[in-house]
Amino acid sequence: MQRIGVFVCWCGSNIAATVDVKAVAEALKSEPGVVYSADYQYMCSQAGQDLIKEAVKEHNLTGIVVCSCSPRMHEATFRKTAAAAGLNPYMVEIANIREQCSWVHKDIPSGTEKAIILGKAAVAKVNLNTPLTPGESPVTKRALVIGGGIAGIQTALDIADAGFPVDIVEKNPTIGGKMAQLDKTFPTLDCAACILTPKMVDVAQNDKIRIFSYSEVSEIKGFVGNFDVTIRKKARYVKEDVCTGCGLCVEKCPQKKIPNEFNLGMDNRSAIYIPFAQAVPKVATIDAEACTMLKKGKCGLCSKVCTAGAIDYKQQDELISEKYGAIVVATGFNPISMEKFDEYAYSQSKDVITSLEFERLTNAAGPTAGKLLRPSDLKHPHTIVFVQCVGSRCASCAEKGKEYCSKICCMYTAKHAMLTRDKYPDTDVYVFYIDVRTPGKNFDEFYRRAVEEYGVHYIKGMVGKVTPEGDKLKVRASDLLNNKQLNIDADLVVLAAAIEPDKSARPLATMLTASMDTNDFFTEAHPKLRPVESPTAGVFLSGACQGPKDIPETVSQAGAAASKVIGLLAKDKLTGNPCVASSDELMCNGCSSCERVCPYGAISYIDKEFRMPDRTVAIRRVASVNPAVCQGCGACTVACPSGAMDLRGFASGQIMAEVDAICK
Amino acid sequence: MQKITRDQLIEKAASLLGNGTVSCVLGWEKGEFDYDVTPALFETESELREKFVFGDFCGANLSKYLVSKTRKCEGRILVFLKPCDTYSFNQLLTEHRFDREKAYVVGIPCEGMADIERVKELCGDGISSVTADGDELVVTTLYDDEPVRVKAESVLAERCVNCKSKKHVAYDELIGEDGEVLSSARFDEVARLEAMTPDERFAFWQNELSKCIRCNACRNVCPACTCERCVFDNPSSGVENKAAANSFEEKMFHIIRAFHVAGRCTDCGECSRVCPQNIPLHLLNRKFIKDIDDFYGEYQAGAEVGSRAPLVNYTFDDLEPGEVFERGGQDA
Amino acid sequence: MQVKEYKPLIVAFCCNWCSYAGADLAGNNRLSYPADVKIIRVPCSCRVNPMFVLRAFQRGADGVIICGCHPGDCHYTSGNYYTRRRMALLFSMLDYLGIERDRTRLEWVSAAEGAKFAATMNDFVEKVTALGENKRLEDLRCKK
Amino acid sequence: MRKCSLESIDRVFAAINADASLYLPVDGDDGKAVYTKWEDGVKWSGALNTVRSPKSFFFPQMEDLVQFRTEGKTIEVIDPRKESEDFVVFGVRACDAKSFEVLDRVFLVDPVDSYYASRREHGVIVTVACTRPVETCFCKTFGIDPAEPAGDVSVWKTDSELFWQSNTEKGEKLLEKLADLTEECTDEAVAAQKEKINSVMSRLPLADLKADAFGAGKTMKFFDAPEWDELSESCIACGTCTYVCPTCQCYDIKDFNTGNGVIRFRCWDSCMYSEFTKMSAGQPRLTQKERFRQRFMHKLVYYPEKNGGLFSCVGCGRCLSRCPISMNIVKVMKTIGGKADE
Repeated sequence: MQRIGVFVCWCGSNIAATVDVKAVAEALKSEPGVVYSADYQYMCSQAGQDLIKEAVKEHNLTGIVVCSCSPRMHEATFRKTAAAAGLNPYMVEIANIREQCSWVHKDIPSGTEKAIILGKAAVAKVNLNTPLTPGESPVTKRALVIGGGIAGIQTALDIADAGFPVDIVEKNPTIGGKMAQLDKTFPTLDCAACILTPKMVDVAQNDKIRIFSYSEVSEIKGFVGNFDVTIRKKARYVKEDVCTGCGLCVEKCPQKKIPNEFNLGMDNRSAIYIPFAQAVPKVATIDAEACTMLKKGKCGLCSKVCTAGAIDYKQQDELISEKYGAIVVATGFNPISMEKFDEYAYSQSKDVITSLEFERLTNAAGPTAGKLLRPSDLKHPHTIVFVQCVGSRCASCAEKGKEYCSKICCMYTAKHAMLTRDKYPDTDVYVFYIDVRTPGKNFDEFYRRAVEEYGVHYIKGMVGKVTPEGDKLKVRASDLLNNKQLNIDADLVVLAAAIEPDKSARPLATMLTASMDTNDFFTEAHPKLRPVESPTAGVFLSGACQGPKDIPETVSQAGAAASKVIGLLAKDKLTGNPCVASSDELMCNGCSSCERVCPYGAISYIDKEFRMPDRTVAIRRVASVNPAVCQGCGACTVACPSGAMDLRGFASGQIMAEVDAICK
Repeated sequence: MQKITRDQLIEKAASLLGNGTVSCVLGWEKGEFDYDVTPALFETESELREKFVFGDFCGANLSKYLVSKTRKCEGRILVFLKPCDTYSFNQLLTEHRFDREKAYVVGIPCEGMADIERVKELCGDGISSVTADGDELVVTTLYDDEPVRVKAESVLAERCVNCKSKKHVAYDELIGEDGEVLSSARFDEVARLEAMTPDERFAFWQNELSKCIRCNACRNVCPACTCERCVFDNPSSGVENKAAANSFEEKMFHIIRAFHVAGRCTDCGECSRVCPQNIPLHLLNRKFIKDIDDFYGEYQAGAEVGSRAPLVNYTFDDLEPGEVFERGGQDA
Repeated sequence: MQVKEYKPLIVAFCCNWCSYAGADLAGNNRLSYPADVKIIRVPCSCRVNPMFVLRAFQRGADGVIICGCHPGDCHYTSGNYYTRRRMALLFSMLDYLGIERDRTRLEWVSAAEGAKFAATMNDFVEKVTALGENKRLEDLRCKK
Repeated sequence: MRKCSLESIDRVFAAINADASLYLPVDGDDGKAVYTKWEDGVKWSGALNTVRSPKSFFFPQMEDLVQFRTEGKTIEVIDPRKESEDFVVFGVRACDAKSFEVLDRVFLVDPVDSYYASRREHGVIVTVACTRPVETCFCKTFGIDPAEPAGDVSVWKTDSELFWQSNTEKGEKLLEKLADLTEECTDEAVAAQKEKINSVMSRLPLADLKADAFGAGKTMKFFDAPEWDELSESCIACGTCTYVCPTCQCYDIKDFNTGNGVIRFRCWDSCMYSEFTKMSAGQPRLTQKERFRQRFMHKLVYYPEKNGGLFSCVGCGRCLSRCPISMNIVKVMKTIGGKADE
């Protein structure tokens, strides 16, 4: 049986004017468990707190009920008071008789009556309270960044800058991501490589940063501060530490007909390749699917020409296990496939291209060495039609595209149009749009320049059909503002394809037990207040994996994610919230209902041996809650059919006791 | 009349026992009469030949037995499952209630099972024998000299009249041909109740639930009720009770029972089959199923292993409880 | 003899982060609502077990209202979505058993919506008062 | 012996009901007979028997024993019993009538269960001889004659008449009240009726079932029989058999916290439940096999041992027709009894 002290606060006249505080104290005195009851003008004042402390000592109190203002106001205060008096701080309950009583009710009898009932509910709850102690867990001071695009690079650099070691896992042979494929960047038009490659070099040279390129995360266990991650380093058949990146092997490789991913298949590469000149790490990789030596055991030319002796045809995938305190997801995006948009003739004509392909066509390191030439006949195009929102904002065609706005297309199309007009003034450029969206610093000015200074024809309306005819592309479109149909004979059509999260994100989310939205973008812990954190503690979001983003936004989010990681890694120990769920293993069925509703992935399952009531021994699957990860929402407690799952501090018994007290 | 015979099943079971694929067989054992069939575990071929039975009264859903029997038996258990039973089987797997590898499912077709109560209604009390003959049952009683013939379909159990599927959703092998998912009228009765006035609904359920003797047959037979310890047996759950003290506790038990299996209930109908008081318990479960289908899109528990039950799932634009009421029906 | 005015007993479950704060804000702004409403603080609306709702009716409540963060604003990201499904089904089942619809409600009240909290409570109390005493889900043993 | 015409039955019922509540089997909306309070227009069911046994008239499924009311820190103890009203249960069959003897031997021996005793005192049992036994009947196994039912008053029904015979003082009083509605008669028609019933009884499928193998002193013979394993295999541990059984008499005593005090009540319990008689150290029977065995051993061995050989099964057949998985005492007797003789 508890020994409970009740402390009724007047809050000056805030409570005392509408609630007869003496009557409340008197009434609660006769509640079961209550051994002491008092009222005081300002319970939260030093004198009030002293009153509580003295009463705890004098009456050997095991629990405290404070009838006062909202617990959101002073629960923490009175918990500290209790702790100072030697009581467990979680033995304190607050009856909110100010905000939810004296301030909203006018007459004293009903206010007093309600205050007594709220007090009784708090007493009933404290009777069932148990001392709670927050758990502690150590923090591994190393971060993992998954994805080596600009988001991952920036996050890694910022974390390393703060002195913590970081590993980047990149599935491609080089870091750099999408930004490495871009030509210029809006709205300042500086060259992407000029601003990105120095950062890539910084990463390579930073002794706090390790790059696992051509690698994937294959398993994640553990929780915030203590992740155990297995990284699969795929065999590239080239010893990374030996290869000098001289490129001789690439030159000599006889197998040269492999579509070059870096240039989106618009030219070819060899079976052994370095994606681009500034690749980091600048190490060759053998494409096992294409290499004659690996496939048929004949050739071996690269090995012969490699003076460093870096080629190793027997190389195997390597599994690396590492512990991390924090994980940053920076898996980025991809343009969606255009196969469902055949009205634009993407599959029929080489001269219908996506905007990313356009980037490569205008990039000095691209397949045309930066000259804007049509892919079909390498002629200079004179009429170019840009189509906006291909697959974006498809509210009514969700099965084809995406319902959301891809956000970056308006700006890069303005950039493409402007650059085309700048370099090739003889070119007519049309842009078909639904809306032009330019929120961002200097964005609208940029777009206006494209229209006003560069004479790009912006037409509000959608392109209905593109038909290849001879060496022209017949573009049928509507001009909504002038309400007329347009027929344009274009040389090149550029589609602003919607972007979607990288395909690797979904399986990664499963491994991380991080939540995703229906579009496979990672969900943030709070859309406004915690935008760079996943609801899964210790998992942070950087860049377009969370939603479509341009480079400035990506970089700022990357920095924000890094600062959150740094904040976490700076701690030696994590103190948990003791009000977490826990499962009674004897009652647990292992049905997984709780796991499915847990937004934090705090629940896992273990096979445990039980002595069953019938004297047999059975191995049963039971839920186990990681208190370091659980945030205490209680979703699992209701999902659990057997009632094995309960929430400390808000136990079913406690809540029902409150219900009973209120209703009696 | 079932399309497959006892002998076919015995042959199958005997061969699987013989070649060591399984170590025992979960099936049905004949009783004192022609209709009181008991689920049983058979370990040898001779046991099978002596006691195994299959026919129009093998309604019992054997899937739930796998939870306890797989813990007990060393080897693999052969279990004969009718199409509707396979849904329960999958649902149990979804909830990790036993190891799939420990069960060897032989799917058997089902033409619908007879309800002995309906037979008695049509043929009178004092049944001395019931045998199948084509699509008829031949019934003899203690009081009629001539046997009575009734169409098998006229004595089908309610759940079989409204059969939802003749398709097996899980099996290691099938005997006979697999059927299709059917469109049934199983929600008609729920809709009829929904169309009543609240007073009528209240009176209906007050009357039905007052019959409850809290024998727990509905719970204990239910393949979705496999809790190691039920909240109603657990003094610390706050709802524990052994008998209903009044109409509140009657409702409480049945609401919570149905709610705990909502989204997990495959509508196998065992609860209503076993209720000694003939309470139409399936109408509570079906109400949840119907609501889930209406509110969140059609969902058949057990159709797929691992599917996410509607109550542990959500979409951003689910109906609000208030909107549910706006959709129609009468309020009190 | 004067007939005693009927006062309903209302149990309100409020999530700590939005609705409980909304109720506090109603207090800060002195927006009154009947004292018949008694609030129980829960971390999230998804902590509310249907058993609690039935328990309240058993013990003599005439109405039960659950308040949580607006969809999309849940402090725990998804708790209120589960609440919404659970309560939609529970309330529909109660309705199916002939229990008056206006005795149960689920409402989204943010921390900024003090006015909505007070208005919701006023409206709910009015509706429950109109229904009168809860007879269909009562446990006579718990009556005084 | 007295008789009345079947047509006058409603007047007879009205006369009985005039100063004691009359309960009798009435067909419910699902066609199943259930004991219902008689009122004008209520029709006596033609069914052989009710789904639930009449034991609840004397031993209700739930009854309050004592109430504690708390006010602050004080406790008031209240006896919730109200003096039981007189009542008549009409239409009880021979098997169920016998069940009262079984229950009496439990509740009316020292210490007397005053709750049960008071109801027994106030209740009058009118039995009716069976006319159409069914395949699940096996009362003869336990020496019960369905043509000669016990009770305060025994009634035989023919096609057109009812014959009344009182067996006790209470029964005598009841028949006195019906003197105007009945007339004195010989027992010829009844004798013919008895013969008819007995000829049907001999044709029943369970007519040959014998309980001879069981009874007092057989504990060691059956307790370790290996057949229990197999028999209990399919039991789903529900309480259906116990709750429809006219002789099962186990109950649990529990407290219900009303918020203003505690109501201490008792309610039926079932030895088939895993939580049955659970104590701080656990329950005495840990496996379903043990619990299953307990129920049948109690009916067939333990109870007779303590009660002069009286079995605590009356062969009403309710569990045969109601068990969800059709496992029942007949199957147990045949399996265990037969095997143990070998």
